[in-house]
Amino acid sequence: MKLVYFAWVRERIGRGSETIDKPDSVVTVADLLAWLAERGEGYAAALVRPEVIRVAIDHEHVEHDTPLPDDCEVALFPPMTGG
Amino acid sequence: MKLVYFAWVRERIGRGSETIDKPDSVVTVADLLAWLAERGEGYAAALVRPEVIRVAIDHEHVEHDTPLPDDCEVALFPPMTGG
Amino acid sequence: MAITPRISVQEQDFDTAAEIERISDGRKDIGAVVTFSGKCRDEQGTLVALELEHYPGMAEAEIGRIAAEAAERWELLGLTVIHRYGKIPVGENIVLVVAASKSRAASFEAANFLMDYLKSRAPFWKKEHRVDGQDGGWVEAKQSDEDALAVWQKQS
Amino acid sequence: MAITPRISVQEQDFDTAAEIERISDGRKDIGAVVTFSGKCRDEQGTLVALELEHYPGMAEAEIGRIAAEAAERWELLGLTVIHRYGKIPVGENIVLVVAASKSRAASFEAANFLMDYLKSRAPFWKKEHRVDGQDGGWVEAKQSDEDALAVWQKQS
Repeated sequence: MKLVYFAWVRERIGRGSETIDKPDSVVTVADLLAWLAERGEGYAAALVRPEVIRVAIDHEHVEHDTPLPDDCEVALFPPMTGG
Repeated sequence: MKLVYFAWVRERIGRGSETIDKPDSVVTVADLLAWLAERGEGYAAALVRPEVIRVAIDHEHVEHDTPLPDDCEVALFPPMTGG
Repeated sequence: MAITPRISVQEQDFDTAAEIERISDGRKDIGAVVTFSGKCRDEQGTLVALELEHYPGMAEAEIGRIAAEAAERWELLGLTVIHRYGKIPVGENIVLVVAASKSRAASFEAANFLMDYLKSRAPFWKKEHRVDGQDGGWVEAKQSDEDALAVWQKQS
Repeated sequence: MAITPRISVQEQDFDTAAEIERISDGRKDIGAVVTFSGKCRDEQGTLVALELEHYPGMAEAEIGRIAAEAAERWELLGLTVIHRYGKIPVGENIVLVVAASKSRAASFEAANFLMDYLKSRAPFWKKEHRVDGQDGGWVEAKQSDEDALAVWQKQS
């Protein structure tokens, strides 16, 4: 599963993207955020308030209770400030 | 008193402007419209439905019950269709 | 303090890009610019042009009053209104509003307000020139334009 | 049938006049063109530029979805959305929406809707470059932008 990060989520985690082997216990987007937060200081800092993190699966916005497909690109980022 | 006419009011009356001596009996805009309508066929055709005629005194929109100042420019025209 | 709007009533066409430049060039405080261009449109393939008659003097004065009211109601950093008169072929510009402000709501609302007021209060009248050479007559005012005005008047 | 919007996510500046031309040139059915230009604005004389980060691929896709929804909701004759990314100096353009329609309400509402949605749903993030060289940090999302979105969602 490919993960991509933007803005301060990217800065805190310290990289723009990575590929992970998703454990079977991770079913939804919320599970993924909780699992990632345990991976180190940068991840913990990025995901300390998971409720503000916006998530897209394969370029589409999703809610945190969305189940993760097996093979997909998951993007994590702060609320958008374009326009 | 100077009178100016626009659009189909101008076309029906047959002229764009004229100067009149306002009789003392003509006090308001409505009086003026009624008095003008008696001046001939063109005027009668232009003013047959006085309620649709818009009026401006010295370049400002006014209602039909507005008293006419002694010396002014009165404009009569149909509802506007600019923009 | 409310800005001084730029008003022009003119026969020649205008340059929308130049008008946007004129309002925003070199400024750092403008975050939003909204333009509205009203064009001469052919309803059913029957129209060649519109002839716009206007009341010289009052046209400028009335647009000036409407623009000044917009500048009072919204925090604008720039406002331009240009209205053409004369014979305007199908496809050409009739009217332009450019509103600039810090953030988007003021520009959108002011431009919308301006157009609603111009339609029903600015002393211009449209006559149709038809493809078949016949007199197309004067365009009739729409009740919907009066209704649009009433909405703003209720809000004021 | 709804029109196909023109979408561009690009680093270079855009030419508003050229985009208006592209939408309306040679057409006789367009009566109204509304443009919205969003510009990089300096809040307190402290800003040099904004750095716009975006999510390549999703930016185009999301703007495309928003534009398609606008084209469904209003009778548009043309719709263009351009959003820049990269370092954008104060005073320069960030975003452009051009909406063309028969009469004015559709263009105004569609452009307004587009901007509200772009602000809260298009994957772009602004970082400040300050005059004093210090890291200005990421611009925070505004609750007011979310609220603007909620109004449209209630209407749908």
